[in-house]
Amino acid sequence: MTEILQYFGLPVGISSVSGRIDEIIVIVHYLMLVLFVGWGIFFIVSLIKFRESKNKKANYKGVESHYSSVLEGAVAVIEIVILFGFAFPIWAERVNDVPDSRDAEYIRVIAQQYAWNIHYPGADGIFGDTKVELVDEQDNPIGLDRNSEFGKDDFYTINQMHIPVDTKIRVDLSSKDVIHNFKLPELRVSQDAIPGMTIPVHFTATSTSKEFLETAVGTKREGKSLEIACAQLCGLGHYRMKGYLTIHEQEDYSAWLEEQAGYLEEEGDDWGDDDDWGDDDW
Amino acid sequence: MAGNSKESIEHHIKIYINVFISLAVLTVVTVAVSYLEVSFIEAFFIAITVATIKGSLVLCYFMHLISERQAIIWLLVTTLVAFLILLFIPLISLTDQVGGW
Amino acid sequence: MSNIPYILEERPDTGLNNSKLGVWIFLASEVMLFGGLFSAYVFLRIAAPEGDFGYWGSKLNVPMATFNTLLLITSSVTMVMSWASLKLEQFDKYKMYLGITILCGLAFLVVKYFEYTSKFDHGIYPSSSTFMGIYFTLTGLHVLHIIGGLLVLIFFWSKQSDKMWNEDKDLLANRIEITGLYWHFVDLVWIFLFPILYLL
Amino acid sequence: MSNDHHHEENFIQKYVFSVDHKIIGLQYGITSLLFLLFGFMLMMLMRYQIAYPETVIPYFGEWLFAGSGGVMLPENYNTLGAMHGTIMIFLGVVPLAVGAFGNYLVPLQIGAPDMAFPKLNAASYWSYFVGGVVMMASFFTPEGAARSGWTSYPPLSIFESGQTMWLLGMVFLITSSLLGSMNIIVTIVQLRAPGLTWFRLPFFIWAQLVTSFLLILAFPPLESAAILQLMDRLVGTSFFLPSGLVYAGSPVEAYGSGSPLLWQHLFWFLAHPEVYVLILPAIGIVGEIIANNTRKPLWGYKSLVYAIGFLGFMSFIVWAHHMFLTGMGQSMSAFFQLTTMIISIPSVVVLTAFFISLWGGSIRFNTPMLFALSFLPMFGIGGLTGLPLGVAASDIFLHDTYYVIGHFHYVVAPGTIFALFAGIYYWFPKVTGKRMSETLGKLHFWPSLLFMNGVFMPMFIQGLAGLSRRMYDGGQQYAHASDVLHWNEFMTISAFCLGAAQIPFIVNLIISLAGQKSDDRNPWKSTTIEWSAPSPPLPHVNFDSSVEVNHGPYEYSVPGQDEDYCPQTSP
Repeated sequence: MTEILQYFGLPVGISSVSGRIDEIIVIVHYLMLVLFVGWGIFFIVSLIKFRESKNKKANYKGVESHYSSVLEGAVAVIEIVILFGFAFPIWAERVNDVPDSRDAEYIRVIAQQYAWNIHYPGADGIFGDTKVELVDEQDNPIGLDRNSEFGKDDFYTINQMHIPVDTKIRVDLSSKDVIHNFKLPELRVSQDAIPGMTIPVHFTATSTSKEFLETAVGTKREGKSLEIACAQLCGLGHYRMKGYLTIHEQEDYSAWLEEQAGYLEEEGDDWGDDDDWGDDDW
Repeated sequence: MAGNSKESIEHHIKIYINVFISLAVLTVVTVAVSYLEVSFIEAFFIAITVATIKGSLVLCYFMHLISERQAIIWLLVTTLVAFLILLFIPLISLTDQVGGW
Repeated sequence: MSNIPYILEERPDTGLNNSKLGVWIFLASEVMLFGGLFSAYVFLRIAAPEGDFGYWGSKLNVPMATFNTLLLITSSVTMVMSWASLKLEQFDKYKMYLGITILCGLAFLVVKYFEYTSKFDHGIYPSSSTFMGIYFTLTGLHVLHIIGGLLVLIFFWSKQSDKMWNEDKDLLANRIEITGLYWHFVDLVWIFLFPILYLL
Repeated sequence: MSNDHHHEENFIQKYVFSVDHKIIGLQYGITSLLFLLFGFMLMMLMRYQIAYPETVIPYFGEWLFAGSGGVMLPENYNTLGAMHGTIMIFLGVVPLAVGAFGNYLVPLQIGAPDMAFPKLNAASYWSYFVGGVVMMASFFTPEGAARSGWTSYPPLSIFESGQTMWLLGMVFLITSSLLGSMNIIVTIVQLRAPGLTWFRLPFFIWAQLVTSFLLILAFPPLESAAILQLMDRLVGTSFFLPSGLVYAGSPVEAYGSGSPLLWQHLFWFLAHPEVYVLILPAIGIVGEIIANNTRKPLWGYKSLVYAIGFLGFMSFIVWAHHMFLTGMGQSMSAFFQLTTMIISIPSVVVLTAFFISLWGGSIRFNTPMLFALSFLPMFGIGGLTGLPLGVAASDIFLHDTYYVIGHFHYVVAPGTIFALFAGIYYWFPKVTGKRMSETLGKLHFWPSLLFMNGVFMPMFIQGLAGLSRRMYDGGQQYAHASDVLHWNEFMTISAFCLGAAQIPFIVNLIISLAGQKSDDRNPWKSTTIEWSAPSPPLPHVNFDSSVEVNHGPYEYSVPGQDEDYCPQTSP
């Protein structure tokens, strides 16, 4: 039943929650449609039936039955069902069932004006310390302390997020400067990145980028892969604050991780090669 | 307010003096308590209670709320409700926040 | 405009005159104005590291603030006495009590001035800590209210009041009652500001 | 009603610094209509940029954006966005709905000679005027006007330029609203004509009363928030800044424990009731016009009154549904979803009552009625599309997309603004003693209806595609937007046509003003009290005979009477 909204622009959903979120969007739209069509029919019939030329004298009392209260009651009941049956459980799962690092691929995302810094913990699975004093927009945008206990094998990318398919992903979201919003439209993930706070987001992708691209063949979207969008006004470059999301098969993901670890050994702290700043026009 | 005759005003003046003395005493009390070694929670409740009593005295007697019309009382109750909403909902949101500060 | 009803006399079904209802509505909005700042204070206090507010709060001068509290309470009682004197048709007493009210208000400002400058002398500014920020904001807004009130009080203490007294005694009494409500409200705000800023 | 204190007034006293509620109402009306037009023009520039990103804007570009050869820059776009919102809401719709309609009609509809505090009334207008001047002046300062959105979320609003003037302007606008609404409440409570009991009040008066209470209680916290933000910007406090931030490559000095969320709470504590401030006067106007043009009482008058009272109260406890994505936990989100769903019920009650009012009527289709009728389905769309945004789970996807823009514009533009147009057409004969042209009115209505939907309907499609709002290039960067971007051109053309559709209205105003005056006090054969006054009502006293009320507000087509209406003042 969610396909109907895809005619109205909703992108194909490829995460474990997208089905349920689409479902609730559709249900609410059906409720809206029923109400609107109901009102609309009543409206048009009234206008035609009681136009001045046809009905010279108005009826002082008008409608005397109180079926409208039934309508209002019905709307209330449906809304309660939507809330308790669908909305609350989805939200509970979203905020309460955050997996910890053993159960999930653990990634940090640090938003800053017009770029997404993706911080991976490396082989030890634990993030090294980050410090404001170490922040250097050129060489160390997240202020990673290489000398801290777990910091040696950490690596980060800019605007390039890689995740494995069918695996729980936990993203700890924070921001360096202003409020951003980390949005993965196709995965139905969206969360504000608020300065001073670290907010966990979790999701599981259900198809790889490659599989997703195949669904887009023949549409206007053909050849355009997944992206990280910023969905909160964050300044002048808000419109071009775009990251790229690649969903790999598990083995490809492991290979990618190894490749990154390899760069770390070769080049030390220099990560310039892997940066992708999108349309680089500044 | 009701009763603006000479006698009632003179009666009021006595009340004003008494209220003034109570306010002064309560001020001294609340300052004295703050020098005692009490826990923050206790100090908080004492201070807020004393302030509420003082505030009520000013409201009821100086501002004549005690003999004021229903309409004014309702207006203030509505305002108080709005104020409590404004005070507590952001606070509760602090305790129900995903992720740390 | 002379044709507007219930400027002084009470409307029978509501039991109020216009200006009294008006000033209470105004005070309701003032409650929400300070309410927003109180809410911010509590929010920031809870979000702050433990003891931070208490530490900075201990830098404030409690004796000075206590004295200020007493000044405002005194000004409040003299305010209401000046209104009662008008009702008793004792115009000289009215002027005396109103004069004391004004003096207390001015003294409050002087004490506040010394409080502020001693903070600045010690290098403490609104930007020194969250507590100091909210302290200066709350007391600053309160001081603005005192200044506004004083201007009105001085107006009603000036020659203008003699003129009003001769022309329309009820109007003057009504104006003083309204001004009094505002002045008591400013006192009321201070009654809550004093413990939360200085004592806790 | 003697007027012995009045000596001859010169032009300035009479028309500029007037204390007559009618003149002040007209001042409000003219100023706010000009602001609406101006805000609309800002929007047209933005829509041009969205449809044809980074191209030279024809005719005006070289003049407006000289520094960039006629191409709009991101800072221009963000400024236009923030100022469009601010101007439309705080300088356009609220002053028109509350300042102009409230001021002009409230005393007339309750049979009062003026507002309770005429001088405060003038002060309210001039405070609004100063606020407007400050906002306008901010365009010409070196910093430029605000560019952090009308919501002014910190920390962006603290770092970005132009915000200080915005905050100062807001302080004036808030003061103006407070004075105005205080005046309206006292007027309604105190100055009702003899016999005008609470449940004989026209529905419009109830709407104004609830609106004024919302303004009184909800606006001051924004004023305190504005003061805090000013402190952050000017004095160096950090109420809204946490520690450890790095802005543009250098660490931000902040002593920590400030929170951007504090602003959002204080802001939305105002801004959600503000939505009802925008819509309630409109509902009031529509109720009046529907009762008059169906020639029958408003259906469920009492339940309508209770519904808007309940709406007003509930509007104070739904605000955090704007903040679902700020990391809100389960109980908070459940509470706010529940209150949001509860508040939808009285809205359904109001809309349903209006629809049922049509049944059994003798419906006349004049211009005010057309606007009022179209309000119903348009507001219906606006209200209904609020549902998926109020449910947190669907809001995850729709938050901050064009879906939101479509939703609230349906409420405010074809909703409120259509109702305000209806009001202008309806009460114009009372204000001037002249009628507006029906032909031009219909020429205004039908294209407006068409193009309004042309502008806003595609926004739902774009929103469902996940396209974010506030994008300088309209979202061209993003892959997920590629399916829906082609709508932009259509919407932009609709917007320009919508602009053109307002020309008949302006022409109509001018032609009608120059037209013949009629002696008919009550051209619509209406029941409410304002129609028993001369047109225009007498300066400072309004009525030429004493007003006494004997009937309810909507005694149309009373069985057994010859006339199909029975004025409230008739014996």
